[in-house]
Parts: sequence; structure tokens; C-alpha cells
Amino acid sequence: MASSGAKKVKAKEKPGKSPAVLPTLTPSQRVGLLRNMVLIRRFEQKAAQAFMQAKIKGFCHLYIGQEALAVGSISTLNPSDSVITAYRDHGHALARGMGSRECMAELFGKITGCSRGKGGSMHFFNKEKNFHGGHGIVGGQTPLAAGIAFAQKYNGTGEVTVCYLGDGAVNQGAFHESLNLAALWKLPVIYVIENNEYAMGTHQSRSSAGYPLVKRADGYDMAGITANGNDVDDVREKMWDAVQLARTESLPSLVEVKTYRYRGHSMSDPGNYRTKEEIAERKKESEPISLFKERLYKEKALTEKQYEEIEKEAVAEAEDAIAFAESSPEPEVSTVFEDIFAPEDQIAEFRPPIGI
Amino acid sequence: MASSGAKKVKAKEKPGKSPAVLPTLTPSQRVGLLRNMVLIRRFEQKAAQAFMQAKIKGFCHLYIGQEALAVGSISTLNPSDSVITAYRDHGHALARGMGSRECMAELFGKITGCSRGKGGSMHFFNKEKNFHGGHGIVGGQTPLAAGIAFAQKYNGTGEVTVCYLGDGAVNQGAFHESLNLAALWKLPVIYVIENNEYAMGTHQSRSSAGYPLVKRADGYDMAGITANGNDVDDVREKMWDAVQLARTESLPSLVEVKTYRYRGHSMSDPGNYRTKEEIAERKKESEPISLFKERLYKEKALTEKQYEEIEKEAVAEAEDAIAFAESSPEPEVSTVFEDIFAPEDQIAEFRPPIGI
Amino acid sequence: MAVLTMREALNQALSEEMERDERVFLMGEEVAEYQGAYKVSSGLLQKFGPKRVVDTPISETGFSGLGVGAAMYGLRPVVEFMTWSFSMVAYDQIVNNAGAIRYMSGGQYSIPIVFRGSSGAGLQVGATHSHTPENWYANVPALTVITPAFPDDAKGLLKSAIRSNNPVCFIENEKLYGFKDEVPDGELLTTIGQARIRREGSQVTLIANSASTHVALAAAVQLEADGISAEVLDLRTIKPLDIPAILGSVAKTNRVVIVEENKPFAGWGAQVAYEIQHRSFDDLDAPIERVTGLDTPQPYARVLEQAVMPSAERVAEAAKKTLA
Amino acid sequence: MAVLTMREALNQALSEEMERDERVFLMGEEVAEYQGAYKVSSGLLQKFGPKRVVDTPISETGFSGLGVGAAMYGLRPVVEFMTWSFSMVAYDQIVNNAGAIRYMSGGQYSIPIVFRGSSGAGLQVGATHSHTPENWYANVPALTVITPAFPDDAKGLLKSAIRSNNPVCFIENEKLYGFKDEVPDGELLTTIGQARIRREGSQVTLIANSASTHVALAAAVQLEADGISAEVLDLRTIKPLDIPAILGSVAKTNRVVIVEENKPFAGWGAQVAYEIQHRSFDDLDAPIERVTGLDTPQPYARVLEQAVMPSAERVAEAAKKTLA
Ligand SMILES: Cc1ncc(C[n+]2csc(CCOP(=O)(O)OP(=O)(O)O)c2C)c(N)n1
Ligand SMILES: Cc1ncc(C[n+]2csc(CCOP(=O)(O)OP(=O)(O)O)c2C)c(N)n1
Ligand SMILES: [Mg+2]
Ligand SMILES: [Mg+2]
Repeated sequence: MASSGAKKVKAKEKPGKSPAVLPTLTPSQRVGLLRNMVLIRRFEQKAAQAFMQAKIKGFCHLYIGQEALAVGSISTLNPSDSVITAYRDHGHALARGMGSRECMAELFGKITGCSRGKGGSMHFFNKEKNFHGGHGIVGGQTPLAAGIAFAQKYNGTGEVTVCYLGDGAVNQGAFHESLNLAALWKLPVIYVIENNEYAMGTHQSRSSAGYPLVKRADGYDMAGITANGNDVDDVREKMWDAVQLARTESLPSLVEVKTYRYRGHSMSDPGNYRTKEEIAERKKESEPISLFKERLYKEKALTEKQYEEIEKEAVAEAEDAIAFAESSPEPEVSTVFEDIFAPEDQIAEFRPPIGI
Repeated sequence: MASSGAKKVKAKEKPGKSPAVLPTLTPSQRVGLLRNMVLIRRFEQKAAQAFMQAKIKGFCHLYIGQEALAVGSISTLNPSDSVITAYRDHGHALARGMGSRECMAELFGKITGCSRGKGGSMHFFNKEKNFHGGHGIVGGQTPLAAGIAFAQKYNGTGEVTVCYLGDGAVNQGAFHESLNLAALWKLPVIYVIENNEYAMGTHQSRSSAGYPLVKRADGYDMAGITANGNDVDDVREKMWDAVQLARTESLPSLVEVKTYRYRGHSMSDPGNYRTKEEIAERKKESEPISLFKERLYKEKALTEKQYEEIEKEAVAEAEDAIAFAESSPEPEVSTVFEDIFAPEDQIAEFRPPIGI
Repeated sequence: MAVLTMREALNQALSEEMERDERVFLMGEEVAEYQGAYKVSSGLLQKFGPKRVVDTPISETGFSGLGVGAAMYGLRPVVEFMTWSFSMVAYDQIVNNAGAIRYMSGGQYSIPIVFRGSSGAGLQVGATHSHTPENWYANVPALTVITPAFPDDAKGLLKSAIRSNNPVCFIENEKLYGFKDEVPDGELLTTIGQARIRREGSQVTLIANSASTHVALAAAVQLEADGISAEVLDLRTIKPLDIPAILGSVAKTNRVVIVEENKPFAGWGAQVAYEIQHRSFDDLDAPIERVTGLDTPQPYARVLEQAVMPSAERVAEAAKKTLA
Repeated sequence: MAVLTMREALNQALSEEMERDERVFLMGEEVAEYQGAYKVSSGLLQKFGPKRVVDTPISETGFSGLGVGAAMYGLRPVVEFMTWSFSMVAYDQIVNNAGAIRYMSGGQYSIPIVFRGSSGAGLQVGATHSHTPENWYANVPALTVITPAFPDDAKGLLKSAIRSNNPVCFIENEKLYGFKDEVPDGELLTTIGQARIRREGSQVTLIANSASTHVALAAAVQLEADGISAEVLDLRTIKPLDIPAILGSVAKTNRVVIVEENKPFAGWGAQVAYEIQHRSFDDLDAPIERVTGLDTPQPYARVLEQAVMPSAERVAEAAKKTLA
């Protein structure tokens, strides 16, 4: 009863054209990917601690276990390309090159945060880095991504957009409308399903009919690609195809990446729906940092000593971020009235000051 | 680049099980189908005249050209099964056995109308006939259909629901959420896409990526079936499969039926997006009433004389409906405050009378 | 009388009504195996099984509309929004289907459905997650909007909502789930549409609902310390408004402060203010004051969010203004 | 001065702004090849080509959100809802994305987008198609809501809306598309947020917007025949309200009738009433009256729908009540 599932980009999408080859990274660039993954891991652990100490409030969704996915995929992009994701956004922000200080400070609700303390964990933004958020409503970012890609195509600069969403998000109507628009109008957008198997406590088998999820691209004649999210190289390779398809042919694709989150859905989730054994087994089988580290050892791109250094640096950076966040000032209360409206420059300002 | 497209129900969905055979209709039952189709045609023509005379107001979407679809598909249902559709609902209502009088009176906004004059053309209802409307928001009826089917399954009575939608409606998120819910929960619902190629002035090629539209079922591992909407027998045959799948296995399906509307989108549409020649050619090739009539002649189930009789009766019934509607009283103004709330019977009434 | 949290009271209401009527079922994200995102449905799956306690995909449009369809067919769905902030993707289904089908069908179909779930701001979850949507739904003619402030009302009103033959938006407030209070034992059916004086007073009426009732009560304590006697009227039901109760209190105090968590422009408090000045114009000795969430999207940082929320201080100040 | 229909005035505004700024594009159902369901975009495809006049699938959530994303990236989309009644399926995108992203990003992103289209009741299209959603959107802090009543304002305000760097809900009324009036030649940029006295009067102020302004004007004529002098204040912009203009007129007349087509509960008129009693309490000689759409879903039959709509008769009657 299963359909053909994921389509092959190379073989079928562009017959007669061979896509640009994925550039091989230098050993030190490969170590850079690992460094990024480790930084995300340590950042998240420090954030978790701070949350337990009630220094971070609200909802806080950790990315631990999924690091290879954000790092591998974003490493195929140019800085001028765009990234947008859901509320589980710390990993993407750091992978995108946002500073750990501004990210941690945002979690602490400080004025130095990447959203001036107004967004919180779920709503990170950095316009300079073309990081378009951080979005709290499940699936709500997917039409935005189509719009960014629409604007990229409108401007004709060859940039592309990557949009992340969860396995649970595929059942929001917004996502399907976005897929159809992207395919119909040939928008340079790559939708990446981070399939960590669960939406909160709901296993994908209880929320989605039809496997694999990438099959949802079939109805729109959109390229469907799958990748192993525990393997940063595999993510890079598959994403590269999708990115080139978007960049050179202005064709969208849907990429499903298998991954797993090691922590609860958010810091408030006791996580009773999975056994400790299930998680332990997953970690043992396919922990993305160890997997990549071991590969780098084998390639002689990395020594154990160097790895220890990376770990130390990552911990130091995360601690520095905490210290920075902690010592940063709270926003002035008056800032509550700022950032609602952009200043007008083409028409007269017309808004009275905001009262109560 | 096209995927496998529609799946075959019989061959693949239920291996080892042969579905119940479509009951052969007696010649007089077959003539009954034709009679129904002709009645719809004549009813619509009279409604169009009344609209031109400003006796019918608002939006008025005619079904002319699509008669074989509603008649063929509804003929595979039991009276206790449920039917729900969009705003182009006259044909389904009549095919469901609703009286032409109550339908015409509704168009005239009379108290004798099937919705007491409150719904109008787009919002026909008849609870006794399990005709659940008549819905004005494109795609908005599709989750309702899943709910009716959910209730049918909950009650365990073996009833099924048929939900119609247009080719334009497939791009509403609500539809996709409904497909997923129907497939995931195995609801006895059949979604029928009435593909008349246009959504208002937009040809399907400008609104939907991915052909045929029935492929949208693939992502959900739902049965996909196609039928020729100009051929009432083909519609019956294909719908029968879907209905049996729903009734005996509680499995949903998506049925795409190719059809064509001969008139404008609504009475207000000048229809400049299609040439007269396109319409004329379609009529010549595959006008559903002629097609079926000729087949019945060949089968010797019908004589020309009998057909003239059918025509005469249909015209008479449509005229009677007009006369009934015209002579029916307007609703009393006081009825404007009725039908907002169902009377309470398990708790105290708590609503003050409605003022201004 | 048992002392229950709001959460427990709601749970009892669901449990009792499901016990009583097999047509009642609960549907929503994480309501079953997870026992509810806020544990309101705790234990119900175990008691009633997966046919009647149904985990849904994240498809609010889909399952809201599915609920309306099931209600048209005679079931009595309770649809949980994990929070009402997520109901906005389902807005069309609630307004146009739950809100209009009975009328458009000339009264043929009833829609006995309850939409319920948490709402509100103050817990630092940001602009997308902090809505208090009373006014958006109360504007829809056929919808009833209930917003309990205490466990007894939560239980009694939810049971009534489930027994109502009409669509009800039952809007809880996340901040109150842990709030404890006495709940009468035995069958408890509280009449919809009736306000309740939660504190008697003579000089100013504080009109509130849901979590704002507790803000108003705290303000009344502060005012008392300043020698001002404030009456606190908990509306409980936002639509229909209990006009007689409102006017009765105003006739006594001649001064009004309305406390509402939602954004100010055309919030429900504006309607209450209109009704009072319209019907009891001569009773008013001072302009009606409203204390609402400030007219900004909800910020994350605590210091900012607290500034935005209605507070006892702001209410007390407003009350004093009416007496100045 | 040219005499234009509302439709033509809107078309000119779109055309001029698209001419002036290449970042402006128009997107919606049937806006291009069909020339607009209500012909507002007539000729634009021919003038600007399919890149900038874009027919969409029936995917309001998708293309509304797409517009917001494009605006984040620096384009200036004009998103047409065939009618605002269909915006409800896109409610989340408008409220949570257009309405909150600038704030949540600490001011990094601007959302220069206009959502526009027809709205309103009275044309017998039934409950699902007859919404007047002013209050639903005006409740959202970051949204500006404009509702023109005359061709000159339609043109001047739409041009200003397109040039605004912020999200604007521009709500037209289908009943007015054919309405003709003078429109000044040349560049016309009308300031957002300013009401306009459309008829001077001394005894009672009729506050209205959009199609209701014409109802109010008709009522003023009836009242004049009865010797009553009514001032008609056309708000033009619903959010932000032009409080000074409102209070100025009330200071003169001391009596107010608010005319709004939407359903009464927490309609925008409730907010206006609240502001007036709050800020000009002592100016009021009588309770503020509101004439709104009746609190029922919109019926189809003409005799019923006419009863539901605000009418000049109901307005005149209400005005007399304030003078009784
Ligand atoms: C429209 C909407 N409904 C519900 C929620 C609550 N919610 C937040 S995250 C989540 C689960 C999402 O799971 P998935 O898409 O798999 O992403 P993951 O959390 O696994 O990264 C839910 C139900 C929401 N934020 N928005
Ligand atoms: C959500 C929504 N958007 C737009 C409309 C306006 N509208 C009514 S019918 C229609 C075209 C629908 O086409 P299709 O689904 O193919 O059905 P058909 O009219 O061909 O039967 C449109 C755009 C609507 N009623 N609802
Ligand atoms: Mg997940
Ligand atoms: Mg069609």
C-alpha cells in the first residue's frame, strides 16, 4: 500500500543536468562542524540548568540530540540565504552563527538578548544573520518561509530559504498550503521536517497517516529527499542537493531528516511517554556528536586532545553566555512600548502615544 | 516526474477480499437516474431565469453540466448515509431527494425554504434527508464531514459520509487536515473532488501543483480513485467501491471526478476566462444527459417518447417549484430571532431575549 | 465540602458528564495518553478508554471542525485547545461552522459542543501564546462564552456547558489551574449567564472575570486598607452578560472599574461599560474605568510582562480615580 | 476633480503605488486574469505583469503568511481577500505573524503589508459571507484598521496604507464599490488616524465608518426634516481612533449615536463609547446609543436581513432618544 515515497532529486528531477558537486570540506572545516555541534550541546545544558534555577522562564525547548541536523543543513547555505524555524530554535540560531551571548540573554529576558528580551526561547530573531525566527505556533512559520523565498525570487538574487518544522507540524493545514504554493510558483525554499518521532508525547504513528512523511511532497510533484539526522555528513549531502535545486532551478523540496531528541519536549515535560531505555538505546546507537567525532578520529582530522579542547571551549563559551546574560540589565519598563510599530518614513506618523 | 497517481482500491487496498458487487439497476431504475439529472438541469434553468428577474438574490452557483456526478454518486448511498457539500449545492440536494419546492423556496428566501429562508443558495440543509449542507467557506465543510463520519463510527451503525469539494478547494489547509484525520482514524468518509477544471476563473493548472489531484491521497496512504463525471454509470461504479470500503472496512477514500460546468461560476460571473467554443466543444463531446440518454436508447430502456415525457415532467416540476416559491409567504420579521439557539432541555434556559 | 484545585474541579466535571452521557467525548492534543498538557484530563483515558478520550494530531482546524460535524450528528464533543492561543488557526470553524450552522439551517441542526482549554498571559510565554480571546468569540452571536474564576464555578459551569445544546467557548486561565478552593459535594450544575458577587462592598464595583477576578479581589483588600469599600462582581459568563447583576451593583456603588486581561480595544469590558452607561446613566457618579492588558503584544521578559498585566495596584488606583 | 467610483479610486491608488515603488505587489484570488472578483484590480495585470499581480490558489492562510514573509524580506505586499469573511481561515497568520513578529523580534523586522478586500452584509449572501471584522483586528495591538466610506478617502488612505511601514487591515465595504464621488486630481495621501466631519450639526453626533457613514448621513437628513441637527463624524480609521475629533464633536453636541454594521458585542463602537464616557463624562447629556447589526447570524432572506442591518430609521430613532 505504500507509494513510491521519496523521489530522487538527481536521477529524476533534472535529467541531463548534473548538480554542482558538494564542496569537500577541509579537515579543519569539518572540525568546525563538530565544534558547532558541541557548542549547541553545552549551551543547551547550561540553559537547562538555568531553567531549573528559575533564571529562565516560560517554555524552553532543548535541541539536544538533534545538533547534526541544524549544523549539517545550515552549513550548506550562504550567509545571505535565509533560515526560519519553529520554537525549538536555539540550535538553528547558534548554527546560523548567532552569538551564544545574545541567545542566552534572550532566554534570561534581558535587553541584550537577540530579541531584546521580548521574544524568549521560542522567538529568537537576528535579521543581520537572516535568521527569521523562532515561531511559536506550530506550522505558522511555513507560509512565512514561502514568502521569504517569494521575495528572494522576486529580487532575483539567487538566495534560498530553509524552513524547519517538526514531525507533528506536518498536520497543520498551513504547511500544505505552503507546499502547494512553493511547488506551483517554483519558490526556492527547502522545507526540512525534523522527524524526532514525537510531537510532545505523541509518537508520529499516532498523528500522521502515511509513511514516510516525505511522501507528503508527492501530491505536489515536489522533490522529496530523506537524510539521517544523526550523521552530519549525510545531512550535508542531501541538503546540498536540495539547496542547489532551489538555487539553480528555483525548485522547492521537502527533506525529511530522521533524528531524536534526548530531553523532554520542553523543560516542563516529565517525558513519561518514552522509557529511559529507549532513549539510552538511541544514544548508544547513534549519538550524533560521538558518531562524527569517531569519524574524525578515523580520518585523523581530530585527536582526542583536540576534542577535549573543543569541549573545554564550548563549556567556557556557554558559561560566558550565562555570565553575560546574568550580568546584563533587565529591559527598562519603558521599552514595553517600543518595537510595536516601525517608524514611518513615507507618510506622517499618526499614532498617539500608547496609554493604558 | 509524475508519481504513480491514483491507487486502485480493488487490487491493492484489500488484497484477498473482493468487494460487494455493485447492484445492477433495473431499466426503470436507470431511467430514474436520468429523470433526476434532467430535473436538476431544468430546476437550475428556472432558477437562472428567476435570478435574472431578481427574484433570487445573493450568490447563486448552478450545477448545470455536473448532474451525472451528484446523481451517480448519491445513488450508491442508503438514505441513512450522510451527504455534505459546498455552496454549489442544488444538484446534490435534489439528487438526495430533497423536494424541488423547498429548494426553490429557499432560493427565493421564503419561510417554506429548506433552511426557512435563512441560508439561501449556498446553505441548503435537510436533516431528515441527512443532507448536512450547503457550506459557503471553501473547504470549510471537509472537517465537518470527518466529524459526521467519526460519529457514524462512534455509533457503530455502518453508515458512511460523502463529502463533495471543488478542484479549487483542495488547496485549503482544512482539507488536508481532514484527509489526515480520516486516514489516521479510519473514518468512513469519501471525499469527492468535483474537478470541473476551474475555481471561479482560475484553471486548475494555475492553482494546484501535482496532477492528477487525486494524488493528494497518496501522502496519507488513502485510497485514490478517479471517475468520469460525464458518465453516470462510471461515477456509480467507482463510488460504489469507495462506499463499500467505507462501509465494510471503515476506510476513507479520495475520489476525483472529472466534470465541467457549462455556466459561469455563479450567476454574477461573466465567464470571460473560457471561450464559448471551449464550452460548446465540451458539451458536444460529453454532455452527461445526452450521453446517458443515448445509452438508454441503445439498451432499449428508454424511448424518445418516454424521454420527452421526462422532460415535460421535469419542466413541470421546476415550474411548480417556482410557483410554490413565488406564492410562499416571506418569513415574519420575528423569525430573525429564531433558530440562533437550540432550546435547552438538560439545563435551565439562561439567555435574555435578544434586543438591539 | 472538598477543597479542590481548579484542575481537579474541571476533571471532575468532565468525568461526571462522561459517566452520565455516552455521547460526551473529549478530544484534543495530548488529552489522553499524556493525561493533558495541563493535566485537566488526568485519568480519563484510563476510565473511559480511547474511543472517548481521543488524542489528536496538531490540526486545530481539522479537529474543531470534526467536533462540529460530530455534534451535528448528535454526539456531544468537548474539544480541548491546549491553549486558546492555538484556536486562532481554527477560527473559521468556530465562527462560521459552530457559530452559524444552526441558524443557516433554519434551526434543523443543534451544535452541542464545548470548546475549552487554557488561556491568558503572565507566564512569560510570549506574544503568540498569551491570548485571552473572550471578545473575539463573544462577538459571534450564537456563541456562549464562559470564564470561571473559582473551582466551584469551573466545575458547575463546565457541567452545564456540556449539557447545553449549544456551542460554548469555555475559557480557562492557566494561572488558575493550581488555585484551590471549596467545591460543594454531589451534583453541581451552575447556571450559565449569572454573575456572582465575590466580595460585598459599597463604594465602587470592580467587575472582572477569570484570573482578573483575583486581581480585583486583591485590589479590594488594598482598597479596604485605605478605607474604601469595593464590591467585586465576578461575571463568570461573558456572553450573555448578567446585566441585572451588573446594574444592581452599580446602583449601589455608583462607580465602576472593569478588570480584564485582554487587550483593550473592543475588549469585553468595553461592552460592559457601554451597557452600564446606556442603562444606568444616572447611576454613575464618575466615568467608568477599565484596567486591561496594555495595548502591546505580550512581551517575554518578566519585568515587561508584569507591566503589561492588569495588577491590583492599577485596579486600586483606578478605583480611587472614580472616587476622587 | 474627477468623479470616481470607490472601485476606481481604489484601483488608482493601487496603480499609482505600484508605479511608484517596485516592491509593491498585489496578490489574491482572481486579482489578475479575472481582473478582480469586484474589479478593484482591473487592468493591473496588463499594466504590471504577472510578477506583480499574482493570482493565488484558494489558500488564505498560505498567501497571507506568504505576504508577511515577503514583507519581512523587504517587499511591500498588498494581499487581497476576496472578502474579509474569508480572512478567518487566515486569522492566525494575521494576528500572530503580522501582528507580533516586529515586537517579538525586538524591532528588527518591519512588516509593511496591507491586507484588503470587501466586507459587509446587506447583499443577501448569508451568515458565512457577511462579516464586518473591524473589531476582531482592531483588538490586535500592532494592527492598524482603516475603513473608508468615500472614494477620496479610499484612494488617499489606501495609498498611505501601502506606504506605511506597518501592517494595515484595509476593510472595504462591498455595498460601496459602485458609490461615486469627487476625488481630487493628482497625488492624494490622506493621513491615517484622522476622522472627518462629513456633515456639520449641533444637537447630536452620529459616529460611523464605512457603509454606516452613509446610513448616518441618511439619518441626518431624516432628522433635519424633524428639526434636529445631527453632525456626522466618519471615523475613517478605526484603530487608532481619532479621539480628539470624537471628543470635539461630543463637546459641541453632548449626545452620541454610534453606527456600526458589525455585531454588537464588543464591536468597535463599544470602545468608542467607553472612550467618550471616560474622557468626556461631563459633556454627555444622555446615554450613548449604539445602532449595530442585530445580534443574530446574518440571514439570507431580504426582509430578515434588512431588519438586521443598521438603518437610517433606527439611527434617527436612537438620536431622538438621546434628545428625549
Ligand atoms: C497551532 C499549535 N498547536 C499546538 C501547539 C502546542 N505545541 C507546541 S510544540 C508541539 C509539538 C510539536 O511537535 P513537532 O512538530 O514534532 O516538533 P518538535 O517539538 O518535536 O520539535 C505542540 C503540540 C502550538 N504551539 N501551536
Ligand atoms: C475560504 C474561501 N475563500 C474564497 C471563497 C470565494 N470562492 C467561492 S467559490 C470559489 C471557487 C471555488 O472553486 P472550486 O473549489 O473549484 O469549486 P467550484 O466552484 O468549481 O464548484 C471561491 C474562490 C470562499 N467562499 N471561501
Ligand atoms: Mg517532533
Ligand atoms: Mg471547480
